[in-house]
Amino acid sequence: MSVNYVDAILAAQDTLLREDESVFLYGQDISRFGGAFKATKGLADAYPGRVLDSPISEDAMIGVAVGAALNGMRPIIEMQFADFSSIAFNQIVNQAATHFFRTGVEVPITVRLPSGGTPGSGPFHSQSMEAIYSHYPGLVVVAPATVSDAYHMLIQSVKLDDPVIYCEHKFLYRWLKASSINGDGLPLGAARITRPGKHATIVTYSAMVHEAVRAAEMMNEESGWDIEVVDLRTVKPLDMDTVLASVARTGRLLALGEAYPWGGVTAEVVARVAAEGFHLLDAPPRRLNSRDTPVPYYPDLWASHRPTPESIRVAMRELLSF
Amino acid sequence: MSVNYVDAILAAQDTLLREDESVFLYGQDISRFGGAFKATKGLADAYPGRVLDSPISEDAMIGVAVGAALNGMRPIIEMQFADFSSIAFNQIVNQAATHFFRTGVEVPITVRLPSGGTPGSGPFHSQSMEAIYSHYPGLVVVAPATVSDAYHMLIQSVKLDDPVIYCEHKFLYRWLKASSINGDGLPLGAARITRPGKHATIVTYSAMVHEAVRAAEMMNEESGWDIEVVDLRTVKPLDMDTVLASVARTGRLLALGEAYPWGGVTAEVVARVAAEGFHLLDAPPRRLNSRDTPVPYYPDLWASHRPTPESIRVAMRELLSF
Amino acid sequence: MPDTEALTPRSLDSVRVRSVFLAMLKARQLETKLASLYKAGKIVGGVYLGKGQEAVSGALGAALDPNRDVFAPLIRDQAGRTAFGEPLIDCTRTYLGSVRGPMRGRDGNIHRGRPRERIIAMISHLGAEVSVVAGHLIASRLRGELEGRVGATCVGDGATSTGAFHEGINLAAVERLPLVILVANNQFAYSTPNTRQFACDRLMDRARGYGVEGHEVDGTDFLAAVEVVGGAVDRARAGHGPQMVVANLLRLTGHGEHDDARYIPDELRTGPLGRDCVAVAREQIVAAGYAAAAELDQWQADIEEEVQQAIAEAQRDPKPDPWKERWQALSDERGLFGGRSEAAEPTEPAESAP
Amino acid sequence: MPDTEALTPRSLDSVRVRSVFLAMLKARQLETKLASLYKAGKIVGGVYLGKGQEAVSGALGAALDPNRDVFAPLIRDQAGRTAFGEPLIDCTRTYLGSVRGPMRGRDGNIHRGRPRERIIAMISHLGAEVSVVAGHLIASRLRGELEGRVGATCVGDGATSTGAFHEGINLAAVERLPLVILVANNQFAYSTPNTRQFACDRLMDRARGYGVEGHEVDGTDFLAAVEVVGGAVDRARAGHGPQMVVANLLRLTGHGEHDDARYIPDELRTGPLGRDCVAVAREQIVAAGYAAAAELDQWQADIEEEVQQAIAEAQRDPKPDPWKERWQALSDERGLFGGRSEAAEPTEPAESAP
Ligand SMILES: Cc1ncc(C[n+]2csc(CCOP(=O)(O)OP(=O)(O)O)c2C)c(N)n1
Ligand SMILES: Cc1ncc(C[n+]2csc(CCOP(=O)(O)OP(=O)(O)O)c2C)c(N)n1
Ligand SMILES: [Mg+2]
Ligand SMILES: [Mg+2]
Repeated sequence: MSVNYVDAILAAQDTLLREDESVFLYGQDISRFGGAFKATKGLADAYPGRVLDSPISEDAMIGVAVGAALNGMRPIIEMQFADFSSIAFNQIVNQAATHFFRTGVEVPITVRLPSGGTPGSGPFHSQSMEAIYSHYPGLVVVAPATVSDAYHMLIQSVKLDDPVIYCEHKFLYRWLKASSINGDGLPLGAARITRPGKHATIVTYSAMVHEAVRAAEMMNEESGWDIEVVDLRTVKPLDMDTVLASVARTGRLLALGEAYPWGGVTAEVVARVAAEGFHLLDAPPRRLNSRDTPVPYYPDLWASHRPTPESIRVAMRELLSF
Repeated sequence: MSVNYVDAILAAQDTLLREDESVFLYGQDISRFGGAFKATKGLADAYPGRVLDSPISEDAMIGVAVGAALNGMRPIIEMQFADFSSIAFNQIVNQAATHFFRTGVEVPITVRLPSGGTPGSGPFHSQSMEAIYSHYPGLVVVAPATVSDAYHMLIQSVKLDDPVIYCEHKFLYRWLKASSINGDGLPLGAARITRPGKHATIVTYSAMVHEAVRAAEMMNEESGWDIEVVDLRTVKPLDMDTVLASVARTGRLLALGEAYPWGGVTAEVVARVAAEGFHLLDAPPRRLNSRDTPVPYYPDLWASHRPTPESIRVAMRELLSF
Repeated sequence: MPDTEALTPRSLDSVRVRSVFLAMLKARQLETKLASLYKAGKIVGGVYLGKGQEAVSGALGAALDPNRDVFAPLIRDQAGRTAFGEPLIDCTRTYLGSVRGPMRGRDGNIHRGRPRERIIAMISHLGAEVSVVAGHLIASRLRGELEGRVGATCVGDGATSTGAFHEGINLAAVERLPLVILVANNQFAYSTPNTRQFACDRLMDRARGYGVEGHEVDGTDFLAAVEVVGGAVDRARAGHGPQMVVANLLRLTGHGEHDDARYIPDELRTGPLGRDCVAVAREQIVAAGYAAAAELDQWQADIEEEVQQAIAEAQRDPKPDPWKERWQALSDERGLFGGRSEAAEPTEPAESAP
Repeated sequence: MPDTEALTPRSLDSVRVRSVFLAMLKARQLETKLASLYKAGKIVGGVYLGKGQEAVSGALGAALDPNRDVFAPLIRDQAGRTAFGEPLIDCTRTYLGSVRGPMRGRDGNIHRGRPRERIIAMISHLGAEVSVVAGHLIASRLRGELEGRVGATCVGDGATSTGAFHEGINLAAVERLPLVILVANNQFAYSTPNTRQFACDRLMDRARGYGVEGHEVDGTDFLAAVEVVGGAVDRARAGHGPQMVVANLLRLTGHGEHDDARYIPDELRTGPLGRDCVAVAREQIVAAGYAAAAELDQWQADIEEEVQQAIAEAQRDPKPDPWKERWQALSDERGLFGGRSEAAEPTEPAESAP
């Protein structure tokens, strides 16, 4: 028996609904239908009245979540695709994110964003929006890369008293499998060293963790390079302790992400390492992101819009040859 | 006779309306009323039918602009405050920004965002959203810091065939005056060295240019430091040539901005200097942004939420003492 | 479902009538002082008054039950807030930036609330509170506590053009929530007249399109306002689903106190919508015998005192000190980092509402 | 303004009737092939069909004038696109990622258009095109060219819940634009039934709330669809402002071809809304003598050929090559940098529509 990434998300919601009466689910087609990706399959029957179909009203969906949170609940909102959260942008960054600072009253909502590209999903069903939400004070933004993290981090997100943007990667849904869900006790906000190494550090998150590990394995086989891969897990706030400790060991940094290149996680990581760990760097830090265009539809274009093990290796070779 | 920053914006729109029949203005209260900040004062009478009041419908306002642009016009949209562009976020980043890449057809719209804080303006009338829009491929994002730039860059923005997010700083509207509007022939996309110096570089934009210059002058008087101030003018795309040339001369970099600290312009500048000009740096690059909270209402809080000449000098002293 | 479900005519409850008028007087008095403080430069940012809208706003606040209902007032709801039980000093403290106010200087003017006491603290973005109140009610329903509860919010004519308003009211209708939406049609959104805001004959025509009950009232007619708004709250409470009340009136001041409102034509000001609902109320109350003129004069004097005190106290209050401020937008950073950060929230606790 | 402005009954123009049906047949045939290609793994991403909605969609496309009107089709508008003049090969090229198609592999399936020829290329976000068409019409008005022009767009029942839809139609009403909005109420938004989407008795009730003329039609009744939709376009063109047409019907397939639509109850499928408008049309056309059965059979055969060719050609077309692609989201980077970048757009020019 194996469990995949989307199963873990389903299981986490099952656990949360079972253990906490204040949890409920709200989103488009999530009730009897089980959601566009089946991440809520069976929950409507198991928890009658607690898994609600919403109209196509993303702005109001987040408003509902905030109102319910102010009235003692811990709603989980499923956006059908991360891209459609652009409609809810105002409610997320201005209503939910500012509320605690303004009033001292917490807004424990979790917004699930099916993120990232898959072949053929095109410009409006492929976006990675973590940079957008991370920019705003008052939000926690997480992006699990493993089956177990998908489970535990969703549970931790819902338990947190602050609004959490939970970025789940659609490419990992069924592609990523584990034999079971394990816990390693890491809290939200802590990064993980996915692959220890000594010659250089790749700092990344979400689906790109797997591309980084693949590139690292290839480089190890090809030429004996030993690359460390750090999985940020939480992109806001960043676990700079783990990142800096890794760069201290390796002296070399590649920040890797699937999102658009201007700003974002890779810029923040590189800027902070440059500022806080300048003396640790033996070479200029590098970044690798998607190309600076919308995400294209055609699978071949899509595949080379985002970083690949090949483009990661090119970047790493330049980093290592410095 | 002197001309202030908001007069320059008014004058630019006057020029554009006069010289180009395809220009029209659309926004809330901009017609007879002349806009919340009087940036369109008198234009409705001077150009009958070409300065239109919109309903309170930011999403539709940008939709209208895109549709009109596809039908041969060059609309200028006034958001009443940058903060309300959060409602138009989807139309800006998904409709306008992607259109040229998807179809090969240009969308020459200009969105004016009255940006930045003023005393008492609070969490929802003070935001600086340049980082949000810069993240998205397909947008040009500008942020003039001077009266003349406010004029010329608005004209250049409207002439550009791509969507431009024009961030105008509300604090500068009436505070910043010039004897007349001068041109220095700089195109969009080019940064300017506002204050030449040799010991360190402050890279900044918009209202912070003036705080940086003030800090630099103080440091010069106090202790003879000679600080170079680079005004980015356009934040996407960045003029890295000018930035790197300055850092090459000074060896030290502070990236300064009024926006929220996670990601954004300062992260992008530092990350790119670290990557592209690592060897030019004699000290770790630094960043100074607003605090990581919503912009507070009370003037004393507001004043210390954003960088000040004092906090800039503290950062610079640390930078110089490295 | 008829748009204009006739509200059962009834002789209005005297306690209700008096409480609405008391809130109106307090609001009018307080706001007059706020305007002076603004002109004297004592308040920065802006001052936004409900002058001319006190009757409907107060009628709504008084019809709600502060012990169980949820209320999201908007820009021009000083009267409604007061009637609902928000202490006057919440207003003055917020305008003056006191750390003892509910917003502790972090937010100002009308952007205040006491979410724990079910007064939502509005954000500026118009229309955004409709769905928040809906969510609050859904939470009550999920816990089986919705019976007998009502949620209410106010919007202006301009806010009806927002997508947020539309999504919120539609969703409330789908869920058949006990939500009362009071649309104060004061003919203008800032400077923009109704003719540039919507094209239907009457905003009330929207109700049928959402499948909610609609009511229309002359907002300058005090007794009608108390009756129609109160009736809508009663119907929501009784399980008839969302209620949309459109009140026609005029804002008797600028959009904010910086605005001379020259764009409002004289015909409107001197016409029936230009009547001052406070003056109308006084006449109606005295005429119908709800209170004697002398008693109302006494109220006025007492209020003067109360308002003066709310201002004086807020002025004396400590103001936020950037050096002592906890610059932290997350509540839970401690939990997130296993104790690395330890500041507690808030530094200076806000006093709670009585 | 009456909601159900009676359209002048008239005997339908034979050319129009025939052209609508021809487009319907082409759409049905093409989409049937697309579904097969999807099942065979030849199309990635998804396939979204208009099966069951061809009558109203085709009626709209045929009522528009491709030489001056602007059209923003949505998910289920293959028939409308075809009737408006979009060549079939635009569809197959977009689904198959040909660089010769209007989207050149950069966008897929239904996200296509020819903005220069006034076919708007929809984004996925529902409701977003309403204001775009409004803006297009405003531009024509500003140039004094609006007279006689119409803009049209389609939405589903689900899209009426979006703020974008609301803001767009309201704005169009304020501007009194010649905009036709066709609401195809196929009873479901993906799996979500009308009962979870809106609470009004009929979506048509929204029209009055926006101050626009409303029309309702049985979307399975071909001749009624041609008449009502055509009539709405005529009224818009004649200066009666925005027109909202609500067509009741059923989607006769899944949301996309990945979806078995089990959530649609059998009663609906076998009830009057489950009628296949293409079959109904054929019967009506033959019965009324617009064409003989044999002629229609010949059309069917000719279309088969045409569709096969559109697919074969798109399959043979070059596909995008990441190495040759101009990875550039700005058109004007040259202007911006005074010539530093020099790539021209596009690398391989799309063929233009006939
Ligand atoms: C989404 C949004 N856009 C713009 C504004 C700026 N704004 C503040 S109040 C106002 C006018 C509101 O008019 P209305 O809703 O009629 O309320 P009134 O002020 O008349 O009470 C505007 C445009 C805003 N607050 N929110
Ligand atoms: C704003 C937005 N939210 C969610 C989606 C995802 N989505 C795509 S189609 C669809 C259902 C649309 O239903 P309807 O408008 O009735 O059109 P139909 O598919 O029935 O033709 C949904 C929810 C979207 N495209 N846009
Ligand atoms: Mg108003
Ligand atoms: Mg539908």
